[in-house]
Amino acid sequence: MSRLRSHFAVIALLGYCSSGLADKDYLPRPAPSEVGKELAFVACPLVRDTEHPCWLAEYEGTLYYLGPQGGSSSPFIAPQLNHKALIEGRIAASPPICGGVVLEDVVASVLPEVDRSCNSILPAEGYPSPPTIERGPAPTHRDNTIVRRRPPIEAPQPPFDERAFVVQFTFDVDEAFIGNPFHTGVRPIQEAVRYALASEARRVRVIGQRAQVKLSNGEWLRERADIGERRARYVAETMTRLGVEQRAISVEWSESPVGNRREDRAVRIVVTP
Amino acid sequence: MPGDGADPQPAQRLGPRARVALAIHAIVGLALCAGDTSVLARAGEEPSFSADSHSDWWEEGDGRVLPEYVAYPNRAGMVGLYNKAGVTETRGHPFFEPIGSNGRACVTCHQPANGMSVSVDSIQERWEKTQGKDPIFAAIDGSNCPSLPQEQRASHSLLLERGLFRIALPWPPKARDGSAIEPDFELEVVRDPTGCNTDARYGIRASGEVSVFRRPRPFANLKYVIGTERTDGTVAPIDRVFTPKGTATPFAVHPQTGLPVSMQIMADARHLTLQSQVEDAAIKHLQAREPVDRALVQKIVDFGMQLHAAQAFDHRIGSFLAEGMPEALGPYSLARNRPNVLGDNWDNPVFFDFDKWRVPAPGDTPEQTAFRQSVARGYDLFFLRPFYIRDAMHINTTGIGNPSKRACATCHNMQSTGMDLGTGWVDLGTTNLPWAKEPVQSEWNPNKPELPLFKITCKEDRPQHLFLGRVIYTQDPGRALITGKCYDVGAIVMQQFRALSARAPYFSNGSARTLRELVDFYDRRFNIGYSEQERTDLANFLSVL
Amino acid sequence: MKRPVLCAIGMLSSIPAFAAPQAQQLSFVACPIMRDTETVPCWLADYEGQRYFLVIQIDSRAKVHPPMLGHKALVEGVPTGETFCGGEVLENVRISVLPEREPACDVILPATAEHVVRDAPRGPGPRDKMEVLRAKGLRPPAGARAPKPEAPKPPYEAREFTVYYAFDWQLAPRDVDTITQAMQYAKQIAASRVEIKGYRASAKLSNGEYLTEKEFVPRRRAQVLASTLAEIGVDESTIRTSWLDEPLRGTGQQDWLLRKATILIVP
Amino acid sequence: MFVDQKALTTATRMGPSPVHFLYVCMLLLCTWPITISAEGAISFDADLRRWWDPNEAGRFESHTLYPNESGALGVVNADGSVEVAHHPFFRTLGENGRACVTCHQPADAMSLSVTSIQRRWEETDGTDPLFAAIDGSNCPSAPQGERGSHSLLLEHGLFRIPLPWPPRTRDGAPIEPEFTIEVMSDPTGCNADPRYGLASTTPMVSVYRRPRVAANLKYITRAGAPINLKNGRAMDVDPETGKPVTMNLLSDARHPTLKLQALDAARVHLQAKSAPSATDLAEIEAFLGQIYLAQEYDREMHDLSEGGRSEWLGPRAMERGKVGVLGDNLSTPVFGPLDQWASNDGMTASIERGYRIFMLRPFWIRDVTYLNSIGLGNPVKRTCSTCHNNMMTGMDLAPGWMDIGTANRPWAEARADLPLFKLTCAKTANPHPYLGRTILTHDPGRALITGRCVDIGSITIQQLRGLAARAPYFAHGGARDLDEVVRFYDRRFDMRLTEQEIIDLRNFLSVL
Repeated sequence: MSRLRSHFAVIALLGYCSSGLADKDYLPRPAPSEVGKELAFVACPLVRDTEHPCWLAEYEGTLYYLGPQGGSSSPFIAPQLNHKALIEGRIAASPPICGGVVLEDVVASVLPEVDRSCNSILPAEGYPSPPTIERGPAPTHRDNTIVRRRPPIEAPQPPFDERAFVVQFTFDVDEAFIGNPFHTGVRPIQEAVRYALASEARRVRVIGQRAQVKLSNGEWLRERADIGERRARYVAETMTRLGVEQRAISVEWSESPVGNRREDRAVRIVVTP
Repeated sequence: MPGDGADPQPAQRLGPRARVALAIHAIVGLALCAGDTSVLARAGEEPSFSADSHSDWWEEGDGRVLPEYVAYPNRAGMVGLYNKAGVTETRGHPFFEPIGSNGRACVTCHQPANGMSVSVDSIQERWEKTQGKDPIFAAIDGSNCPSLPQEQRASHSLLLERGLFRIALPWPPKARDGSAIEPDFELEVVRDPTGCNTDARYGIRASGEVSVFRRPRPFANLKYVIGTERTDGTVAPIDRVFTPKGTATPFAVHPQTGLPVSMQIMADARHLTLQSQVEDAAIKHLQAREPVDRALVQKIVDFGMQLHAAQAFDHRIGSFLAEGMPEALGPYSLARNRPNVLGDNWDNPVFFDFDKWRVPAPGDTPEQTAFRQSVARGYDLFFLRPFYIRDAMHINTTGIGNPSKRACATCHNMQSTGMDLGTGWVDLGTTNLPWAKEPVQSEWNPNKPELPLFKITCKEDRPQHLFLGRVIYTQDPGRALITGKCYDVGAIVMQQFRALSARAPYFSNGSARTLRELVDFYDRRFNIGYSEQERTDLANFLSVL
Repeated sequence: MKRPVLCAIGMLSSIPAFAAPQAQQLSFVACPIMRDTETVPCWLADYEGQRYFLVIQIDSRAKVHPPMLGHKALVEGVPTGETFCGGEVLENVRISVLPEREPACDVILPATAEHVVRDAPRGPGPRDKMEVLRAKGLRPPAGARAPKPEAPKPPYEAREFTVYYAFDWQLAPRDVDTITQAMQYAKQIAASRVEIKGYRASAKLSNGEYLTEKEFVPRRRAQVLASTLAEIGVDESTIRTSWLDEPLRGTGQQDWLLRKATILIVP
Repeated sequence: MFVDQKALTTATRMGPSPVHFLYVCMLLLCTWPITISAEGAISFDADLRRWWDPNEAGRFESHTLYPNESGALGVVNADGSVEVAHHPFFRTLGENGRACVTCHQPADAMSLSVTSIQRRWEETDGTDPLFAAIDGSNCPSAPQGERGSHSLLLEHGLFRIPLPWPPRTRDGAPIEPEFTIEVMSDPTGCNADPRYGLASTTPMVSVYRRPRVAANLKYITRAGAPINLKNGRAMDVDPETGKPVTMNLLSDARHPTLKLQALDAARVHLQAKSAPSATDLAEIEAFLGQIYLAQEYDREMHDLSEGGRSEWLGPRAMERGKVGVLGDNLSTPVFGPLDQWASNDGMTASIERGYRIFMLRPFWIRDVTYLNSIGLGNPVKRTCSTCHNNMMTGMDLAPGWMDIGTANRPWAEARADLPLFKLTCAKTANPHPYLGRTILTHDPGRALITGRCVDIGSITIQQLRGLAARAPYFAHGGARDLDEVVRFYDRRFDMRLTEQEIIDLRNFLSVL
């Protein structure tokens, strides 16, 4: 550790040198006026090889910190090299992490097509690991003998009314695949299935939505035209395989974007008992 | 395990002494005098023992006589040093005497037992023996930085663990006339574990010098390095104006004669002649307070030109000096053969042929036959087996395309040494990320990075590194520290493939501890997919050169 | 199988392999594609649904050097109607490796029995023995060396040398012989002035668009050439550099002739 | 000849002795098994053959040791010694003379090693039912009886697996695939064959794969979650119980249960004209469900099931072990707590270091479908145990198919002896997350079952048990020994392992 600290000292020292040696291209601290600003941009993600890696992306000359490497159930789902990502987040007031201005409430939507120009692993460059790591690169220290399962889906109780469930997706993604947050993604499908089975639903409407987003540069980015249909078909198929009768299910979708928010990239399941 | 010549399980290794005993026993059938491991022999004669009882290490002003031929043990067998000039009196000889101010002589870092380089094994032994007082550990470059507390092992870790000396080079670089070169890129220190690039006295800002860390190269077989037997520059080893590197770079010319020189000296080809290398080493490494007398410099150069080093004995096979050995083996082969012969062809194959070793020799044990055949297969792999050479600046830029389906011998093409005949600097990836070996950054791994890391940012209007672009992270910019060119970042001049068993670790940054690790680097770098047998064969082949 | 052989040989030796057809030159920017074969790989590129054969891997002596994966290439050449290695052969092909990296250019097609490259002058392994190559007509007979050009005699005249570049390149590795000749002439006549002028150009692509070299290119061509000439022995004090900022406009025919720098040697 | 177990463990430290003789026999001859009596005495029985022929009479003992180059494998028959004469696992069920045991040999960790295959060829001159034309040759239409026609089996231990194309759902309905298949090279001739190929009346894709270990199955066939968290899709269910399964059987998870696998194997590999009876299937399932195996002695003949590691090594540990435990953590590590492996002794110290690397040494895992694609990010800095996370077996607790590049170019070694397919994905499909829409592969793996582009080249992780007994490795048999396994990962993920680390990992794998 002491040697590690001395690296930081060196970097700090370099920071004070006025030579070209350590001048960074950016000053990674948000201007007070920027704090709280919502950002949405498409960029190649970058990963930094700190002891525990952190994820970054550059937009208009500024490097932003997105979050730490996590597990598949972490709040921040890391993006993918070899893919561009739509980054959405809000500039936080906190000090910079890993050399980047901190974004909070970040969603990184991995765009499905392969883009080999996204291929940068930055060296640690003396930065410490990001804070709030749930899980390091080595095996987790948490005690696995203590069962920490998510609460089970409770058996639905009557009275059974019409109920809606929302399945979230990342941008342009039509199933729980590359970078979809599972902890919010799949569970509503299971809940809907439980509810439909328990209430012996007459009708299950599966409504696929397509959304759009206004980027920080003013441009609009729309999801692919058939995304609503694909999402709906995926959810309907999964519900069928989990035991919901196919004839009860109606698959619907919207072809034009229904909204501009992250939440609009979704499938709504409406169960009518 | 047949053919498994370099079985690295420590438990199965004999101690060096035991092996030497074995080896010498095999040559002359005599028991070994304790403490004496050097064996003397004249060409074609039975070796005999020297009477005095010195260790393998040559101290400064040692005073021993260097015989015409001498052999020293190593893990694979013995390295042989053939001094074509004959018996040399070393007392008073400028190569052997401490001609600088720090007690070092040339021989300190160019040890006969280490193929005229110096191995980590020897360095470690010296530390133990002298508690770190040996002049090899001189603060100036035998420590991670002169400003560190010198009595601590940790301050010499790069030398002790990887055999690396600090090389301080002017930044920005200077042209040969001393004028400053405007580099094509910005250099930024992003990691400085030795502290020497940011040091108040030795750092780049304070001293105008960048510190990189490199292995010393063998001071032997030098006619292959300069491309001619003449050292006065009157013979141009190269009949061309431009190097074939795809960057339209001219060959540098000899300062006196104006004739092109080989540009193969040092990892970055910064010295055009052996003389200037010797002069510079006397100042930089031996800390001579004033330039060494020209006659003495010439004496050192002349001495070096007579030295031929190669593995000369394998503990499974016996002496390579015996009749009927493959042409490439042993130091006499290097003395006998011509420099500057292009070898990636069937007219003059790089290491001649090993056909004799494809079939059992009379009286061979099965183990011996297996080893010989393994070496012959290793040579075939080197010479014939194609793979995709890819993204290597100064190789894939020479007109063979990227990638190019070729064999090892495409680049390692100089007969007898496996250097590159056409100015051997190449970015193989040994010092540039992403390929350079970096310690895993993890709480579990106690080894933290030891080498500096530089960020290179190329200027918009300058030619970039074709395969790494405009932003490059590197442990050692290599040739680019001399030329200031982006496309030279990480380009390191290939070394000769001789006496390898005597001078581990390998690569200019000492990143391959063993020959297998050297092979594994290529296997990863070019996704070759060597089988376990092929890996063994290649390591065996390299071990006998 | 006759055609591949001819083709392979035609590419690299100076023997003109094809009679000049009256076809239109194609110019396009594409990712090169490499096809592995049992021997050396061949290089292809796709344009408008058609696959073109560019060159096989040989060595640095080859007349046309292969392109590079990891980079797009500007391909200029005349389609011949012949096919080889799964692509229509382009004659007089010029391949400019574009300097910026393009990681998406990363296709290696596997070797199949369908595509065979026979009698490549240089295989993936070591070069054949000279006698073998000579027997195949791939090397000049032993001892045959081009005579050295005679030293010029006074009165000397001004002579211009033209160095050609790949698109957007500042270095001219393929034209070092021209640079050498310029240096030799300047030294032989003890030139009083060596005037270097850098140019840039646009290439007219087959789709009608113009691709223009970067703004700094003419200046850099002149500067790099000047320092190279000085390094190889031309008296630095005699060298003058200038450059034309305006790009020369391509026509879609042999536009590579416009990507150049000139060296005027004045007695 | 009986020797004391304790004496065996110290064999290497002693001079010539009966024990030493045994050791030499084990290492050099490798022909006979050793049985261990209830009292723990080891018997070295020259009469028992190492190879099990179908319909052979004899007993399958409760605990048998089979020597291999790395020591000895232990096989435990937990329900006790059985007579095999009429046992459906050991009996011919079909037309071609094979039994289940033919390709699941106890000495080869209930799989099959190339060493055994080669020896069988020598001993029977290629007439063993093992070499049956249907899948024991490169193609049934190849001239049988010639070595060259069985080269994939003889050299890489590969059996031909013909799969219908387009794929079918479990109820037989065709699935519309997201990609087209083009055969780029067909060295076995079987994909272009008029009778067996893609253009035949029953179009089939032939791929070539190693048989998997039919033991330690309680870890593999337990109940699964309803949804596969890696792709958000519903898991396959056991048709008998309606409960989801783990989907970790076979390299492509095409069968949900052992019974259905046995049924299919009887039809395809044993060429049974009629399905085995329900009793037979139940008996096979019950038998395999209680077979446990693991390496029991290391190459220096240390008893691996002694001392601190006894809960993690050897077949008895497999029998006792808990199923379904996630092991990529320090409270229930994959092969037990690291301190229980601690050793200062040459070989065992190397094994311990190997285990530490497996558990603790991170590297950049990248471009792996179903690892990087499931929310961990690409790349992710993790260790071997991230994917090999099931305690005791080192499989993936979740459905374990991933594309690590053993089958897909550019990482797959160019194998001239295997078919090469070019798969082109429809524009409307989700592309393979790291290879895009045009993929060259020797084996599309899971995608041959699902028809989905993202599944191309994904192969289910195998258990890391009994490895020393069953080289070569990977589904395509491309790694001849454990060094080559380790070095595949070293190349694939640019791990930069040192020479010593490679040796340590190999030694570690050899004792599992």
